[in-house]
Amino acid sequence: MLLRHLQNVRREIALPASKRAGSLALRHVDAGSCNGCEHELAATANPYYDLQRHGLNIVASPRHADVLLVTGQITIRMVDSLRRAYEAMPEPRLVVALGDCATGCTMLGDPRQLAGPLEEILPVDLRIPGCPPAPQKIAEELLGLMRDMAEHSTTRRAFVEEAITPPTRDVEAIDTKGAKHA
Amino acid sequence: MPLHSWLPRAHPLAPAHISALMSGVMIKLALYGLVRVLFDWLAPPGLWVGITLMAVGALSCLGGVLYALMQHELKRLLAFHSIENVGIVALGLGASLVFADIGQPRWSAIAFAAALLHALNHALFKGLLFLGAGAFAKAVGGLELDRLGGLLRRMPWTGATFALGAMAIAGLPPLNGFASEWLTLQSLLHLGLASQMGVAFAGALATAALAGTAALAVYCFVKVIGLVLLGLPRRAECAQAREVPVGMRASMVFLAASCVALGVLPGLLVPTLAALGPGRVTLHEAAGLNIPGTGSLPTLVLALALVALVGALVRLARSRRAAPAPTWTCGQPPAAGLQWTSAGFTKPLRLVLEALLRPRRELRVIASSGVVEALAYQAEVPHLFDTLLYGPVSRGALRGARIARRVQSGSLRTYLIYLLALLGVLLALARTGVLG
Amino acid sequence: MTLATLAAGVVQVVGGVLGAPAIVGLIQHLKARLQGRRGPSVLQPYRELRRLWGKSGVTPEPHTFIYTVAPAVAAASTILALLLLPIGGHGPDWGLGHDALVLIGLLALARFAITLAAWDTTSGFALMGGARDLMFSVFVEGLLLLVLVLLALPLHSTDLLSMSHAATLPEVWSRPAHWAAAVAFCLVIVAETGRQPVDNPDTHLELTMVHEGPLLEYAGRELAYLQWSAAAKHWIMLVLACELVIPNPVSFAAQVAVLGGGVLLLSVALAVCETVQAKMRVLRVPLLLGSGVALCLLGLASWFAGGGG
Amino acid sequence: MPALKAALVERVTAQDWRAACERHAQAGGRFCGLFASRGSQGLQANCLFARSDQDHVVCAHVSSGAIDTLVDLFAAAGRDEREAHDSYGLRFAGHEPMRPLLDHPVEPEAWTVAVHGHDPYQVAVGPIHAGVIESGHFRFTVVGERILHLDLRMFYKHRGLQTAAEGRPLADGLRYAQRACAACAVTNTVAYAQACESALGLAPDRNLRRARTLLLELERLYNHLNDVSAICAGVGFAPGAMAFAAFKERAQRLNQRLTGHRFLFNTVALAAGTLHIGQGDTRAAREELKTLDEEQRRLWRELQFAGSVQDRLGDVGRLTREDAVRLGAVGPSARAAGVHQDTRSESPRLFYGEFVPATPEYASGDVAARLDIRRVELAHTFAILDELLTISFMPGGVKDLDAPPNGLGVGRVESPRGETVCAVQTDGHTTGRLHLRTGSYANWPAVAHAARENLLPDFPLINKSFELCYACADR
Repeated sequence: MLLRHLQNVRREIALPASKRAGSLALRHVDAGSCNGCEHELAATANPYYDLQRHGLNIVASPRHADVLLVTGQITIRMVDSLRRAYEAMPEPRLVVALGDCATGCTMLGDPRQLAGPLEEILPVDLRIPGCPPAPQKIAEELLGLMRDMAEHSTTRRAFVEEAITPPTRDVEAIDTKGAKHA
Repeated sequence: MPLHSWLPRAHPLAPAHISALMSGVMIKLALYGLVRVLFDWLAPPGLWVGITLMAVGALSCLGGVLYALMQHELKRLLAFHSIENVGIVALGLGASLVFADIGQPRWSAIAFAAALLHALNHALFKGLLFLGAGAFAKAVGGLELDRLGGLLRRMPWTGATFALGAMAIAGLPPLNGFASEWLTLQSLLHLGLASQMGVAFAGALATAALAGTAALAVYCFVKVIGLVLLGLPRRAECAQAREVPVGMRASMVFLAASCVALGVLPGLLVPTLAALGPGRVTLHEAAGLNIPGTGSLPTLVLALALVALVGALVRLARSRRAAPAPTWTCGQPPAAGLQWTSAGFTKPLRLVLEALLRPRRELRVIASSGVVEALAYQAEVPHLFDTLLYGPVSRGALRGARIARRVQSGSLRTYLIYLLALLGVLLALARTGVLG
Repeated sequence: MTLATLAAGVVQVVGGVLGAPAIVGLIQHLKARLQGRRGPSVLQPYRELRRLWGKSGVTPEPHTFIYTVAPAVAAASTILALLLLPIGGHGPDWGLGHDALVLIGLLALARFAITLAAWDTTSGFALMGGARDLMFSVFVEGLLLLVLVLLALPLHSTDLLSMSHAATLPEVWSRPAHWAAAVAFCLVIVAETGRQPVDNPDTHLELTMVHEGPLLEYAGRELAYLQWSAAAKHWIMLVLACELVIPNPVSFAAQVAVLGGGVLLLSVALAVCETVQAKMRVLRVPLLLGSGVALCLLGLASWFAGGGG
Repeated sequence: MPALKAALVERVTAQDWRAACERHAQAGGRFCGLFASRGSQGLQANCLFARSDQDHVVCAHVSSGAIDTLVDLFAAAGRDEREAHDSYGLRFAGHEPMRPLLDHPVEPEAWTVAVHGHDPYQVAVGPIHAGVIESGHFRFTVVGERILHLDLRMFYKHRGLQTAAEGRPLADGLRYAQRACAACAVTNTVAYAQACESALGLAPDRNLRRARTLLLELERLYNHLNDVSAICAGVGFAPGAMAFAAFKERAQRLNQRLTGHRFLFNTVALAAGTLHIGQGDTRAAREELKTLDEEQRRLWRELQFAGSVQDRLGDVGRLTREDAVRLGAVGPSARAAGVHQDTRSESPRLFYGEFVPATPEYASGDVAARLDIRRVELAHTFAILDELLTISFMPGGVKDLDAPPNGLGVGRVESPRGETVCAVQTDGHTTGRLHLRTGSYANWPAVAHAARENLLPDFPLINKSFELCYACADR
């Protein structure tokens, strides 16, 4: 009965097969979002979008990931963890800013608690705007990223680049930066 | 098994090389006595003796490894493994007797050879492990498992040979423990194929017990290697540990080499051992073990293939590596307080076997004014034979009459009944075997 | 060496080394379909392996050579285990023999290497998964040996080739002992391949992991080894089921056909089973396996009741 | 349904603070949060009590920087006091040890409960979790699989929204309240709007009350569907998870059609209504909700008969009624433990009529009960929505309440996770202090308590059965 219901759901939605499936492993970090981007990112797994059919998977460890998906305004309490996640990833590694907060369009909050926009902390390769971006939009953008990586393997941050040391800044400096943005 | 209680207590007290001797020789002396009595003087001793020996063996190998798993002190843990291994030897000897009785002299000889080979192997790897333990004790002081760690980097020789010994005792291919356990398992398995129902049941149960024992031994030595050799040092002495002198290292390397040699070439020894057995059967001599009725164990090829493949795969995987980064801990800075303890690693099993092991645990909340200040946790796995058998007896000697009330109240009783019932079942099985 | 043996060797290598990921892909795809999704293609695991092959490794701290060697040991022992498998009742002698216990020993070695690597990096989640895996293995190995006893009964041999031959005997299905072994072996398959209800291969939650836990610290090619090994374990278990448990025709070609069909069918069964069942509580799993032990003993009793001895 | 009254403010001295709070509790007041604020005369401690007829606020000026603790009277005050201590430097005499909440010291001793003994060690999870989960840190003290104690470290997502709102026009505050959490955006903004309106002596008219009720129930609908999906995923039952995820998607698409936003953003305004839904749209929405309701009812039967699912739920993560009351748990989790409280039944500013709180079949307080309460509440929500959507929606407004503006307003709204309390101190037409205590904030201690003595692999399930937001607890 439940399975039959799901078969009906599948037939109703009738998603087309993925034209050019590939393989891309995503790791999500919530650096201070309002939970909206998380809900929409999780929604990309439901039968209406089924991101998995393109070979896009959310993985359990940054060690397994190609892409770091960052959501939210970067808070001072999350900035170190965010850097650790990036450092834990094998190369090549990309950073995607998901949603208006992460892309730096919204700075709402107490500047003393925020560490500044994502691009000042990690090199951002793709920005997905929206508050929050719709699942369809997320799916399209990530799919585009995967195809770009497959087509121009040169645009990958290549092996040869030695381990990227993220810019180190102390908390005081971040505070004043944050204040400017607010 | 029930008479072993002195062993785990004696081992930690004795110095390492004495321990090595104790497990290597003293236990073997007892076994020698047993073999003499059963195979020479009483021969043929009858089916029930073989079955009983197997029952005792199964009980002591499962019990030994189970309690070994719960230990916190390295030498005590190794001592419990001696009980386990003697149990395995007893299983082999028992199987040999049973085979002799049901008219399969060939398998009787193989089982006998298996038992002797395992006894020899045990002397080698247990000696190696005790020497290693001694080296660690010398380097860092204590052998509390939860207070060691990270010693493989500081003591590469001792560490590597100790790890090898652990692999051998855990019965992993291509080392000697695997060869003798394979032989023993094959004999028990073929006992399970016997045409007498009682014998077949005994064989099948013993096979399952030994398989479980082998898996438990792997579990246990993953824990031991992990706690002692790997991870971060858990106290300052471990971080500054020094490798032991060459003499000690040499003896360990020698024992380790013997473990490898006997693992790779057991076939050179097994026919000789089999010829010593009751049937005086001669087996075909080869590097590996090629026994009809099995798929054969070509130890040499297996070992070579493993080494070659591992080497090739490691080479292939040697790609560029990202910059060193601490172990991923969900974005937290790594901290020593997060290292696992011995009890933690074995907890899943302890929870599963709660009814059997009867761990005692207690959690107290220390709170005043509505804020929880601290919690206090206490737990231990009592040694059933101590608490159920020797405890009451010694207490009984002191307190006479009160013991009757003790035994009647509470859970002790149920467990005595379980043990008695188990014994009864085994005896019944043996009887049906006799009749069948 | 006969033609059949040669062909069996080819299937061993090609099916095991190259075909195994397709089983995982098929299960993944079917599960997605059953869940109302379109799902990834059957070939997805290959794409993932290729992606991992192109990635760099990582250097966790602390680690020793054990971390580096463990994936290779796991993959190597899995490869050797592949070569022991009978295919259609045949199998070339690679010099490794065809012993059932050697196969189990090799799988134990792989497990040992992976769980030991968990201690090496001190990753708590790896240890958690490792501890659970080892706990299950105690019961799985006991059960597996009992199944082997039952399967070895007809021809009195633990040689996988003769056990496979026993499955071609005409009276195989009329023996309750064989039925008991078949059911118990299903439990072994589920436990060994890390499928629901024993383990949830799709989980992203570290706290609930069993088999995925020890993989968390690996990246790049080493991770590819481990993922391949996990896939190859599916192949090993399913081939064993087809060769030893499913009644087989006598001719080699027909047996290979049964093997192919059987692997497909069992993959479908695994996918369906995993979809309709929730994961079990971790501590209930030994109970499940224990019921398999009881079943095996009943099977053994039935063997004697039927005068099979 | 109580009559509409503005909150009653009682100002006491620091010495009388504790006695006054005790008096309120004895008079039947339900403790609903405590917060510090900085007024013209220095630090001020404020404690909120809900009574059946009216909200009460006890305010005390703190001149010495310290005030008596309430933590032994109300365990739920513990977190509030820690936050007040960290963000305002207010000290609480008798609250020992005062563990930091906002501050994140490195040493675990500083913020976790010490567990003495040989075997226990800690397992740390987060702040970055595997999967798509918000950031928060769980420090389990365990022996192997068994959880002895759980310490939560939150505020990783603390964006300082409350302090950022200070000094800005009252209408601006809506943005901050909305941004606190997307999944509770309507609840938070309605609570904020109610607080402001209460402080200004205004009351919503019928249209506005209807519109806000509709939005709140739409929010509850997609959240509850999401929670069911999450619980199914927690036990590894993918078909259930996917089916309910699809329902949630449909509910969110309905939100989009009715209000132009999947999360109902920017639908609540201060002292005014913006929602305009014509007859045709309401009819279509009713139809859609009807089919959704029928389908989800059918699937509930499936869930109840799926033995392997039910097997996982019983007796896991149990929260007793006493603990729920003591820890100040609210919402579905408290009702699943047998606490008969739902703010919807005491919301004169909304359109709930004679609402009766839902009760589960067995108020056993475990995961099974928390799943079941959602089934019951979903039925209520569908019924309320159906009723509301029979007529079209016109923008509403406010009318004057015959109470003078008193500078402090309280709004209480039932969110999908429990009672959200918003207190606003006005400073003319700007915000003086915004305090938002959401249902999630109140429930987190209950999660930590319910996790005790359970197995580690069951924790994700327990956590998901509460399904709290981190964002609205951290703000």
